[in-house]
Amino acid sequence: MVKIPEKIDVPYVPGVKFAVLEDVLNWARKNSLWPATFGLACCAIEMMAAGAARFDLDRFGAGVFRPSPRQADLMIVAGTVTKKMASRVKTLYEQMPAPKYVLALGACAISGGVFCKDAYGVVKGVDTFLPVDVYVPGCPPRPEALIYGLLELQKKIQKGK
Amino acid sequence: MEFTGLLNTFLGKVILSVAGVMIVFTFNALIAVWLERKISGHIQLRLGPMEVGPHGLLQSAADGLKLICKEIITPQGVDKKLFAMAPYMVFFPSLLMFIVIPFSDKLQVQDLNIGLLYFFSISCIATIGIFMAGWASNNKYSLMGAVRSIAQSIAYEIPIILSILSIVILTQSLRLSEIVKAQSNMWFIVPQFVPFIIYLISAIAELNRTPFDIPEAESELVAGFHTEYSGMRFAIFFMAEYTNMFLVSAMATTLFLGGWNGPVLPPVVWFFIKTYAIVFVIIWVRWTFPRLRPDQLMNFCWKFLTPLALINLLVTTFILKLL
Amino acid sequence: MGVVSILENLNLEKVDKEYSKSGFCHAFLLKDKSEIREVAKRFKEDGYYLETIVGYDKGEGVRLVYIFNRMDKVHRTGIYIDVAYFEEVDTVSDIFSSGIWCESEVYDLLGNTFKGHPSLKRLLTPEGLQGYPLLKSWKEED
Amino acid sequence: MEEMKDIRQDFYVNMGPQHPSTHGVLRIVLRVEGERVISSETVLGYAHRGVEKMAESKTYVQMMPVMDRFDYVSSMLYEWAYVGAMERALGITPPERAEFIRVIMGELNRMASHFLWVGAFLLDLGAFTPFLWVFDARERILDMFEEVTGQRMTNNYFKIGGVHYDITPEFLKMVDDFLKMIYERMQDVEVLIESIIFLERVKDLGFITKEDVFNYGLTGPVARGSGVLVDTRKTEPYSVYEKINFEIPLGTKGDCYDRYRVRMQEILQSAKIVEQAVGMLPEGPYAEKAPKVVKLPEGEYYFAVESARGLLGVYLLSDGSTKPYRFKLRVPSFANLSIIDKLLPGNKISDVVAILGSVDIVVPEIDR
Repeated sequence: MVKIPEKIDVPYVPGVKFAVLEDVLNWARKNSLWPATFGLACCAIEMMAAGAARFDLDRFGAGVFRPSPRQADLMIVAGTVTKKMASRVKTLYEQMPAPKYVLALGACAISGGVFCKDAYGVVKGVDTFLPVDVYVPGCPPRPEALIYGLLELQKKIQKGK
Repeated sequence: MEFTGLLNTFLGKVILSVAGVMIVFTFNALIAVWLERKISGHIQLRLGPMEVGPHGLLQSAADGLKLICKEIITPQGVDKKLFAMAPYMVFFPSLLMFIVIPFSDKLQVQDLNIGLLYFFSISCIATIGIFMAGWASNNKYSLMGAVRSIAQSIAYEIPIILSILSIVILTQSLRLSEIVKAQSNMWFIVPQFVPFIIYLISAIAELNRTPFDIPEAESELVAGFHTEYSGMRFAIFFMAEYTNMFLVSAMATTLFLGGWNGPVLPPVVWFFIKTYAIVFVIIWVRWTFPRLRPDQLMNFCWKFLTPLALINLLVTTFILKLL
Repeated sequence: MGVVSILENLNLEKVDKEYSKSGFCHAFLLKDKSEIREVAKRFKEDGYYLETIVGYDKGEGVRLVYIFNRMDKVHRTGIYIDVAYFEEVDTVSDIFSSGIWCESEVYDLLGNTFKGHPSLKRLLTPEGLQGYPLLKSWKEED
Repeated sequence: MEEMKDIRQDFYVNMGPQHPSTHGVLRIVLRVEGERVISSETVLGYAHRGVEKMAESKTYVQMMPVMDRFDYVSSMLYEWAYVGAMERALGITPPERAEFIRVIMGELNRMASHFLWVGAFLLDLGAFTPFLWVFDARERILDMFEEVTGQRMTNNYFKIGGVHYDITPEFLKMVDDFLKMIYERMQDVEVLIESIIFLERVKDLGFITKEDVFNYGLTGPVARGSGVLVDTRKTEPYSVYEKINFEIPLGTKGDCYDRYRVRMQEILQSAKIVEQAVGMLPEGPYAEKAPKVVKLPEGEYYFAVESARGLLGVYLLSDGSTKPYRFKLRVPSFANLSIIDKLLPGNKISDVVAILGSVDIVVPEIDR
């Protein structure tokens, strides 16, 4: 019985990149993350600034802001998720086609932020009802922080989430 | 040698032309999408895709590959058969239109003697596909987008046909290669400048691109008729739009800019230079103008473009009679 | 000053307010609640606009502060009326349309209903929120 | 023959909480016949955080950073209103230099807010490029804020009795470069924006009469678009606005185009104000000694400021303790938006987007 080696060690040949199909698909998914325009509060303005001329998100292929969740594959939750809005956010997440990712932008999306202690209308963090891939802290985080979060997400996708 | 024999058998010609069309089609789909994102970037003081390949060249490949392996969602309350068929109804006409395009004097799939009429009749089928998409996806925004696209396409068929009619009067034939040959000494844009402008405007309207993109108006109807489409189905709509853009500018080159006539370079290169010049103009227009309101758009067509095209037709025939 | 002349022969008790200390030019406590519509009509004729309605829980009842102001020169006037909890108050929304949303907000956060209000509904709070948040007795339950 | 029942159903379209052109989470339910809107109903509350209840359990100083998070586009004007109310209660007057710094910062914030509005307004009408051109100018202002306050948007820069840090000479140089650049940049932007299509889409649309302004309590550029001169900097001069001369641009017809023109001229007016304020900037301390523990004497305090959207009032009721008994915000967008249900019926759906854009609202400010 031939014992199949645990890990196929691919000999390194410079110039020729052995790409298992999954790597190629992950490379494609990584480089064309289409975010859904989904601004709730202050972080939406910083997301717009990140998409604008100076910190251009389009350099990484993520500049195509699709209005309909059907064509988007990255949901950037930018701003305070209030109790009235939480069910809508969940429906929007469910409407997105698979390999979908969630980036929680800003302290309000991570843990309710400034309003976490006494504000009754705020859901304390979007990960209470959504699987979040990348957390970008800050109130509001700088556009560079959003781009750094995006690059982290791309690394995560490349490793195959 | 049997190789050249294969060439002039019927089967060989079919295989060669299908391969040629496929190459031009995929080449254009990749380049046009990349071109649009880079040109829109530079118009908007930013760089556009940079990281994916050298200067973002592989960006449209990445987009296409990602869209292929995305989940295709068929929403529950949707008319399944129509919903699945709509993207192909929009996409196939643009493939069929490649048959009559004269890339150069030798490179033409089939030189039909009614080439021009064939081209414009096939281009109307796409509108039915858009309406099927809008109606089938059981979504208020899509329905409104579909109804708007029907009104717009029907309205802008008239000026587009009238503007090319004056060309047919000049060349007395619908065969495209003859039209191109007739322009060897003077391009038709010189005597027929007004129809060229009318043709360009109504071509942009046929493509549903700003300032006439009311069927998929982002800021009003979420994403218009393709709101419910995801994954590969949306990619087919996306490719159909860019292929149509290439075809419409190819027809503009053939009719007005003297097809493959050009002094030094081989004819095919001339053809592509002129076509992509017009593609650049179409992209440029998209990123400078806001969107028209549906009723303004209709008034502009019926009350301004169509009469202007009729007057031009009158003037052309009158001058022809005089000469 | 114009305000005092407008509001004569209404039983109001003048509350002395000094602009540089409190931001209000005048303030009156309206003893008879049903006269609020009359006060609003007079302010409307004199070219005032309803800036906002502030409601707060005074411990044994709710105090509503109607703030009227002019657009050309500052004449900020506060009209106080004291009402019991969940008591019905006459609406001013047919006189000042800005009252429609201000009164809905007071109803939403404090519970006082308004008689004659075109569309009294909970404006801001999430669906299914029990009780009225701005009352001191209200505690966030979850 | 019994009378034919009207079987046409009403077609409700939901410009729902998530919509590309509602500037945040606002929902408008439109009853539509074909393209024409018959009636509309606005649903609020999707960004309601319940901050007025939260304020009652926080001290005055703890509430300072929250003030930037209401209208995050002109956040320093909100700080100004809150700090102004407390200074009025404690009887503290900031030194002359602090007042001029506040005027400079407030007017720069107003320009940044109008830049964002113009970009979003054109985005609603379908033109993408002006948004990025105008955002480029806004980025320069955000750099200036970052230079002095350390934060781009929610800067928490004002405090009771003055400002936290002094203006650096580097900031003044940036302001001069910006003021030199801004005038012809506005010409370029106007040439790019005012195409015939834009004028067709915006002229004679969404008329607001003078009577509506009083009836709905509209303030700010929305009211000035209809020709009513209402500007808190003139009617209720606070800080050092009497020393600075500037005019208030007024519209005539009160349609979307006039509101657009008023805001574009306000950008130039604010540039003029900043120029004069930088010229008159005196030396001296930039903050007054403020008490460590802030206890407002008992009573009601109200301070109104001209924010980018209209009259913004902070109402503080204190019972002598360190926490406010009642904290209320008179928000300009709340009043300005209440006229939408009167403006929309009779227009087409693409006009709904244009009218809503011209009223310039920020949703978390409305829902508090």
